[in-house]
Amino acid sequence: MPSANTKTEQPVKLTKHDLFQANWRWLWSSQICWNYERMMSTGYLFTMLPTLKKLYKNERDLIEMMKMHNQFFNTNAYVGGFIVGMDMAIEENKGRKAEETVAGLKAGLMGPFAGVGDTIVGVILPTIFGSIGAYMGLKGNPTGAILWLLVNFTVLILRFFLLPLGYSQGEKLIYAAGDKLNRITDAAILLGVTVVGALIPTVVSANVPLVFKTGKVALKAQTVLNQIMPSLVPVALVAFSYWLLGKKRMNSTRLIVLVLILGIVLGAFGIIGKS
Amino acid sequence: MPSANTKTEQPVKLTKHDLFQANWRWLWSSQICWNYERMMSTGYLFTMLPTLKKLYKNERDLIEMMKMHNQFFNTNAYVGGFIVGMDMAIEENKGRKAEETVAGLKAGLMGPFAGVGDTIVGVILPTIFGSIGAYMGLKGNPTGAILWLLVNFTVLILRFFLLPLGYSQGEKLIYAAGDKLNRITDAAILLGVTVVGALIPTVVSANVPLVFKTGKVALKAQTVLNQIMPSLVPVALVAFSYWLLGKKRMNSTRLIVLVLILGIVLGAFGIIGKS
Amino acid sequence: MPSANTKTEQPVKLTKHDLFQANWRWLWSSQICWNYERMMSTGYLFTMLPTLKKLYKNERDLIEMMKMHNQFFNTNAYVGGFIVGMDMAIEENKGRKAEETVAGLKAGLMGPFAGVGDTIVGVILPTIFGSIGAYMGLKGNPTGAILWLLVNFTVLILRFFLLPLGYSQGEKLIYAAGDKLNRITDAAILLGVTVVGALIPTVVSANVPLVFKTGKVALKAQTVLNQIMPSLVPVALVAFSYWLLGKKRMNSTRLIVLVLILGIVLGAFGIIGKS
Amino acid sequence: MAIAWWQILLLTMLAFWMIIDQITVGILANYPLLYGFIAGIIMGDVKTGLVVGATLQLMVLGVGTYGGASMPDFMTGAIIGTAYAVISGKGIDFAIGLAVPVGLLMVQLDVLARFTNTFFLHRVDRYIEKGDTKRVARNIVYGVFPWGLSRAIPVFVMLLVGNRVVQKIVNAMPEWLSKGLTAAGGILPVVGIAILLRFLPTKRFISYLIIGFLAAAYLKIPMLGVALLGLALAIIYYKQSGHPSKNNHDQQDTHKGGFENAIGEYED
Amino acid sequence: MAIAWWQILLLTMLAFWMIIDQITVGILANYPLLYGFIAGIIMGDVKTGLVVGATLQLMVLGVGTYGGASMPDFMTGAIIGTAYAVISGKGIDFAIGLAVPVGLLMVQLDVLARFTNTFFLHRVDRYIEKGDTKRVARNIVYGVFPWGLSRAIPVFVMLLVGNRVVQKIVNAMPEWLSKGLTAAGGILPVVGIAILLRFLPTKRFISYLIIGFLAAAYLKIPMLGVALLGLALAIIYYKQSGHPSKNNHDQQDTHKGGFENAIGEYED
Amino acid sequence: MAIAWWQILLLTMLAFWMIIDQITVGILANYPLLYGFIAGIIMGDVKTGLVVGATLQLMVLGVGTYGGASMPDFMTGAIIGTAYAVISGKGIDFAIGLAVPVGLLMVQLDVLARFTNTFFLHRVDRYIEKGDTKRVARNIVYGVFPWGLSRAIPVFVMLLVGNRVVQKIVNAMPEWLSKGLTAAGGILPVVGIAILLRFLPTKRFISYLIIGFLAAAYLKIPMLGVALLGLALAIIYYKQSGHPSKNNHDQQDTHKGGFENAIGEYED
Ligand SMILES: OC[C@H]1O[C@H](O)[C@@H](O)[C@@H](O)[C@@H]1O
Ligand SMILES: OC[C@H]1O[C@H](O)[C@@H](O)[C@@H](O)[C@@H]1O
Ligand SMILES: OC[C@H]1O[C@H](O)[C@@H](O)[C@@H](O)[C@@H]1O
Repeated sequence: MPSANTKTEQPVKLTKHDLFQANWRWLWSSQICWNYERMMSTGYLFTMLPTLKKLYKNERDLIEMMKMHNQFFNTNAYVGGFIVGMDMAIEENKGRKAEETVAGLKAGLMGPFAGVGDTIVGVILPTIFGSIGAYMGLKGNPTGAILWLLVNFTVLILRFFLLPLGYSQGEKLIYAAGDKLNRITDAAILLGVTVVGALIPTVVSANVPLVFKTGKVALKAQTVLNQIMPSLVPVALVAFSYWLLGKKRMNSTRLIVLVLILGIVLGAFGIIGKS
Repeated sequence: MPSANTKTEQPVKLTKHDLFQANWRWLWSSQICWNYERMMSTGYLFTMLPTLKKLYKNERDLIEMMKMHNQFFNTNAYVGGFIVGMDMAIEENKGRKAEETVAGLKAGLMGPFAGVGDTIVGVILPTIFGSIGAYMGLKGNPTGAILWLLVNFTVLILRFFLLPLGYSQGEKLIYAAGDKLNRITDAAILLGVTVVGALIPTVVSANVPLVFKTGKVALKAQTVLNQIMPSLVPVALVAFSYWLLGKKRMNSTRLIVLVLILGIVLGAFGIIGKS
Repeated sequence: MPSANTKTEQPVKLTKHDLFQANWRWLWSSQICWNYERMMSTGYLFTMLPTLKKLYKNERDLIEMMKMHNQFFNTNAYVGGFIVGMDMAIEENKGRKAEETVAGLKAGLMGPFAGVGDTIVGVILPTIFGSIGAYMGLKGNPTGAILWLLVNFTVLILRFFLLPLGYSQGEKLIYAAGDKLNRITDAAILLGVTVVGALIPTVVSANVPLVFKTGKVALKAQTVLNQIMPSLVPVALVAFSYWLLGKKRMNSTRLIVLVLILGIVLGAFGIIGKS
Repeated sequence: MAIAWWQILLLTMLAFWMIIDQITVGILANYPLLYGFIAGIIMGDVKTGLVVGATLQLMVLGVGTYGGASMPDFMTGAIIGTAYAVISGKGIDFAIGLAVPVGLLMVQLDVLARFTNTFFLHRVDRYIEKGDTKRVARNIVYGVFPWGLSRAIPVFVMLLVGNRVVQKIVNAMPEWLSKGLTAAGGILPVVGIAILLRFLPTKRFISYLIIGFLAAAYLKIPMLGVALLGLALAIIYYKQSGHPSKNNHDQQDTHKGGFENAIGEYED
Repeated sequence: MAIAWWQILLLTMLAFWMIIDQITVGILANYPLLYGFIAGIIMGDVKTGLVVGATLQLMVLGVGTYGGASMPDFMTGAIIGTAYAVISGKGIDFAIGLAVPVGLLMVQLDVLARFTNTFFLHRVDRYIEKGDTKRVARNIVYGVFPWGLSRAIPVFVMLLVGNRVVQKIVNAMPEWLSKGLTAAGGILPVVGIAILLRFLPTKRFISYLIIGFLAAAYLKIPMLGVALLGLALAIIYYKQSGHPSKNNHDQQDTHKGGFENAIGEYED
Repeated sequence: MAIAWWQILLLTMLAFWMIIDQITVGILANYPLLYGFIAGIIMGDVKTGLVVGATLQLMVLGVGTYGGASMPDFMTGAIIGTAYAVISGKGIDFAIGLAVPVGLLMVQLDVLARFTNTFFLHRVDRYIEKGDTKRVARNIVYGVFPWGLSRAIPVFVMLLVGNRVVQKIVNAMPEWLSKGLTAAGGILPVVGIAILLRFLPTKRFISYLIIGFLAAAYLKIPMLGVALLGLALAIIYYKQSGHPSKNNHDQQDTHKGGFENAIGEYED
């Protein structure tokens, strides 16, 4: 892709203040208008708004880029600033020409960052400090809770370094061979997919509490399912939802209603339980 | 391999009926003349016979192809129909020119299909339904046995879809780049080899029940062997048999006699036991 | 690399006796002047000395090659003879032209051979025969000890086959495509690195025995660390040492003193313990 | 003890802030322990707040809102539970018995809030078309209200009507419904994962999905371990997708390739 | 109770069908439970048949005839065991005590049948040379007799001579022999695996053999898990063995390559 | 029983040989069991020697001197322990109680010996420059003295002064020091591993470092298993780093490539 290396000299340069402002906006807005249809699209748009206004003086360009940035986006808010940073570096250097590259980058990286970010922020940190804090809290001792507050403050401060880091990485990548960005994105996706694969049995908790009895011998449905494969029900549910999402009239809003109803009905009849 | 893309227009076309007939024959004949020398070669030949007669009007061609199809072949009968289907598609389109391709395909796929098929049909299904059925049967309840019969009927019906599936896949592959078939075969072999690697410790059961005593301290031979590697004896036996099969005057018939004698002798002396 | 295939006909040929002599010297000298600065460099040089004198009649060549062979070298002495053998084959055929190749080969292979050799000779063999011998020894029975002596003699004899093996492999590689040697070295390094990765949690034993108490509820520091990752302390220590070794004024001598002091201090205060 | 008006006010504000905090700065995040702690301070009984919060915390360790799925709202549960435990003096078990069903019922309001914001999204679309960046920004910020009120209103009402009414409502919940809601809560993360998989090039990397699954389901490797494995595989992938001839040569200065590198130039 | 002649006939036919079923339609397959069930029906005591079959079934769960290796013939065991348990009225333990050694001894006849068919194979070879497709077909079908008779004859004889004689023969078997046969049964699958490995390009894929072994032997991953792992690795291999430049581009619609996609067109 | 002068002499020689054996022929290697055995023979009480050696052996199973790290010198410990157990007649526990601290203290002398040899290294450097191969060789061999004496002298002295003095010194060691030395012994292998990692192209193969770590730390696969895994991965790497088109063709004789095989000719 030879065009990838063609740098158009744009007079407009982003300053440190621009980066900080983006960081600040990302912090407060990324999920503020979260919705099932496009999840964090508005948050991303809100974050980029000042940058867009600065870079695209032509109104048509501005509108098109706003549209692009209001497409489906969803990632872990704690680490997503990195993607914004990369995006800013690329747009600063290549302007609207980079529209497709940026769309691809966002679509490619959001999943991996969600997987890894959710794991660290949603699983690892709370598991550690939550267990310390809860152990102490059960005795009425607030030390653990206060420690946790301090950790959360520290994490908050650390979040301010991710966007500039993304920005500087993005700058480097622009000068790198055109296909390096793709390879990095691919590698990141690979990591993300691996983590998502592990999320299925970890995060979804469902078993089949049915028990069949013949005389004294009882046969637990879950035991038979486990003989086939561990976490078979979660896998089946994910596969079913994935397949449904590919159907024409299905979208995330409808899917969530459907899964909710399904869960309540199957749960009420005792066919599915939380493991 | 440019020749792979050269399609010779052959007027003879295989019909749905031909596919069904092959399926039927494969079902009844695949192992009917099974023997240690070439295992399922005759079964394969019998299955292909009507197709061969239809395709090769020239008697020399017919004889050569019959010879080729009577070479060593062994796979899991439940899933092997798929290979027959691919073969039929290729021979229909390329005729005798495909002789070598077909021989390679058969040799390449029989192992993987054996590994995967034996696992599903020989290990997984009986483990599940066998345990359900046996649990119920111990109580004199025939439900599990009847359920199992129904499952077996279902599997029997499903087997009728595999050969046509193989046929349609085979047709697609003919038009694909010549090396795609090789890559698929390779990938299938890889899968098969992985499964066979796992079969060794799973299916071969042998340990060394010898115990050495010095005063009160007893040392179990198997404990020491386990410290080296789990399933060391099965691995050693497989390696030994594999090596033997490479010897000039050794064949499968002799090997089985040898292993039988070895097992009886070592077992009688208490050197090897079933774990 | 066409030059790799250019064999300079050198009149000097190494004899079986030369190989045996090298083996003998390697056996006795490889670690005899071991030191923290270059570890087994002198041992390697001493081993190669007769060969060098035979191959390099020109004094300058001899001195340069002695210098090269007195660079840092460290591997497992039991299996390191293989590397010497390969080296001898290459130097015999290419002379001083191979200086860089040999230096690369030595640097590349010493690690993997250390990892694999230490595992077999330092972990597996003593675990097996040590446990047999110790069990018997505890009862005052010398059989196990004597068995172990015999095993060690056998190992000693086997060591005499490794150098000639390396030599013949080295000879083959010279005629192979130039990049095969690199690929083999790389593959060997890969294996070595994998083993080293496993050595970290296996060989380094350190935990944090601190216990925090709040009323009756006690929280073990190690439990929290384990929730993050198993073997976290060993990993952190290795990473720290690795990083230190990259510092300008740090060398292995200083590092060992530092780790010694660190261990004594942290151990004395009960912060780190042997797990 | 009767609850004071300023306590109702503070707890309602805490509830409003609770969901905003989660989706922004993450100081109290979605951790029941911390809300029990703060509610305890407001109610003047830190210990009760901590114990209630800690108990609920242990029920949701590692539970999160992955991919937009809702989690049991034990944060609201901790606020209500602590408040009524202190008011009624009926102790921890009473608080937990109240907090858990409240938390489960609140899930429905989380879903509602996430629905409602779609309204603002479509307004944003309209103003983008007009190039009206101000109104674009403003409508995005409006999202704060569905979020905040979805927690503030129920907490305010529950504190106002008194625990007896709350408990009646909660007790009226039939067993099949609570079983159903529990099951639904267990499988809801499925949606987020399925959406993620749709937006990732899953088919292309299906192998790694399987490997991740095997690692967690069969080998019980915890998340960080799987992430490390994924990292290792990602690096291998990255190196291999580069120039094939490269593997052998980078960092190997001693090896000076001629012929092969010449070929390597045209590759990849 | 004495056995009726039609019962002997039916059980003999069942034994004949038993091996044919296994190698063709697989309705009763090689599952002792089902043969115990049918034999029970024939003998007019379903319950005994089921218990005998179930007991034997649990001994061979997941045991199969991989790569042409023989398995303990507990199917015949189930038939004989059920028949004599009903006739003698000596109960389940007696039946099992008879069925197990019978099943082990019958292994030798399975081996014999598999040997015998070589005879027909060589006749087929001859008729191929002559182009006589009819006789080719006919001789293949003849294989049905060695198979079927290898089971039918011994069952017929055993039912005819009476259980006392059968038991005497069985009891005469010395301990070393039964130990030896058991050990031999344990290691026989080795042959099938070795043959498979000879016909697979094992050396080329030795890595995956090791990986499969490690997964099963060290990590105790069950077969389906290993097959999933193999599938993941196979897909990776398939994608990588394509043209190397491909990895980066397929399915990435946002990325519009020029030169590389032009090449990519011919691939996959 | 009093120790004879020839016993002191023999044990001192054994101590000298002990470290030389380890770094050369490895007959007694670094195995306390064998030194206890030999010391027992010298002291005329094989059984005591064996038990002392065996006890110490069990404490260091699989412990080695990886990458130049020192291990507890329980070989010297076994010699001293056995000698004094026999002399004093105080039994095994006394011997172990003496051997363990002695072994830990001796670590410092191992470190010293490894330092000292640097002196000869620099002399070797000088003589290389002069091309004086004789002196090069001689100075390398001198390394035998720091090694041997580092064990021989302390053993000689300890046997000479008598066990009461030795024990006093040992007892004088405060608890913090013994705890500290134990901890230091546990983490010393870190140095060797770090040096190894510095000399390996670790960054390039970092993925495999992680994989090896995961296998051992998370999955508890023993060393040989990890080595097998590494072997499998190394073979895959080796095959892949060849020309990419190769994978599909080698060893597939049935497939007669034209163009690709022509290229393939130069490979492997
Ligand atoms: O999973 C990624 C991301 O999805 C949604 O946006 C929310 O559920 C977040 O909490 C989560 O981090
Ligand atoms: O292993 C493949 C295949 O080998 C032989 O043909 C028989 O043992 C079959 O039962 C088996 O499925
Ligand atoms: O680790 C490789 C190697 O390092 C040093 O040379 C010594 O500790 C040896 O015992 C060891 O084998």
